[in-house]
Amino acid sequence: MELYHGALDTKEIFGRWLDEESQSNYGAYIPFVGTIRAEDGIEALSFDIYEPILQQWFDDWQEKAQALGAKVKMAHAIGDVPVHSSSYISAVFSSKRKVALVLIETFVEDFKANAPIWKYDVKEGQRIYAEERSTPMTGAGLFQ
Amino acid sequence: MELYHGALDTKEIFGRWLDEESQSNYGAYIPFVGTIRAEDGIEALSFDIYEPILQQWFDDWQEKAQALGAKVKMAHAIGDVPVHSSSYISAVFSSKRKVALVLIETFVEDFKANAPIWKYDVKEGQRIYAEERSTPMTGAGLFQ
Amino acid sequence: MIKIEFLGPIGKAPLEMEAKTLAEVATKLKEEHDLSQWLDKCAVALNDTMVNDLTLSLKDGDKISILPPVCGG
Amino acid sequence: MIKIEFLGPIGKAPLEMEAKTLAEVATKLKEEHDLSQWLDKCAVALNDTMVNDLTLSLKDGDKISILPPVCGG
Repeated sequence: MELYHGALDTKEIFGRWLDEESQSNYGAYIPFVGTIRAEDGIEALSFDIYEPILQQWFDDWQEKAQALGAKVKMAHAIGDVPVHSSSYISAVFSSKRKVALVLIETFVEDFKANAPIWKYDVKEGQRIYAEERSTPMTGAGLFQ
Repeated sequence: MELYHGALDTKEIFGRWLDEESQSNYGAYIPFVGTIRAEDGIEALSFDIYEPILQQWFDDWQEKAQALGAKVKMAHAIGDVPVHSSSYISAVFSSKRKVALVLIETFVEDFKANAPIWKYDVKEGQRIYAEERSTPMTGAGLFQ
Repeated sequence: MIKIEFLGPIGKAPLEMEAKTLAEVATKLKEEHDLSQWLDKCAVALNDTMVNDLTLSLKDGDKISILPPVCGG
Repeated sequence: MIKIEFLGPIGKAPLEMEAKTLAEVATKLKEEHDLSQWLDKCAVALNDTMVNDLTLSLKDGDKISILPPVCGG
């Protein structure tokens, strides 16, 4: 798991991950690249991350992937990421095409639902919590 | 759609596709990279392609993708591709994450089932049709 | 004349024949012994468009392609 | 002493309190008016592990994290 301050160097990460697994004999490599869309007049998005729990979440997924003979990788930005640049890359490697296709979907969807990352719109230099696009984590409401 | 003689330059293709769509305001970019696995003592795989029907198949998918506000891209190798190098890259761009995740799966699975491409194992310089891994296309048996 | 080409691993030289429908082509191809292992699993294209209807009529110069099982990727 | 930290957009300084169970912490946090809009949609971690059981007992030095709705990617 890799965390960066500011936008990701998408090509460097894609190429390095490819090289890291070039002798691992995986047949399928599926990255998911998330890029900041220009909408609602935002200049950038900004992210807070709570790393200890993100690392646990990622380690749990690595175990699930290993049980399927697969591997997952992930990179995410901390702080401001300008429009049209990338804030998030995850990837699955697997010897089997179908395993890889199912895994990238469940991995990315669980990431959206349960990775401890908070998103803010940046407008005129102000950081505004993206409350309406945010999702309570599994188990939310324990203290209500 | 891009066809190359021999192994694909995976990093060049990934980066160029990223650049081509850098101002298109897509939020999700999912490439699928297929790499030749070392197995059964093969030196390489080799591919025949019938381009006119592959182009039609691809154009039909581009239309389906456009109807969803998405775009597909594809590159494939012709001839021999050595073990541990890439023969196939396809990709989906979409503004919506879920559209992209579903589309890459259906696009790749239909590619495996219906793209007019024939695969051969290369062993000791001999080209052997990969009959057992091949699938009759939709509508096969019309002349039986 | 109708031209028939055999793609990928079939490894058979193109044929030319007279035929008015796809059904007629099918009948004539079944007489070719080196195709007996192929026809039941091959798909068919007419002028580079996949087809699925034996009653389609043919005209002079049409091209038929015989596509064996595929495995791209 | 138990330490409670509020993550992401909650923007509240950490608290310290005495408590023997998570249920006790919940009761005390409900008295904090600036949390009223948050608690029903926040998840809870104990020493950086997500938890889902109010009867868990606590010991001196435990750290509780309050995690509001997320949106990575």
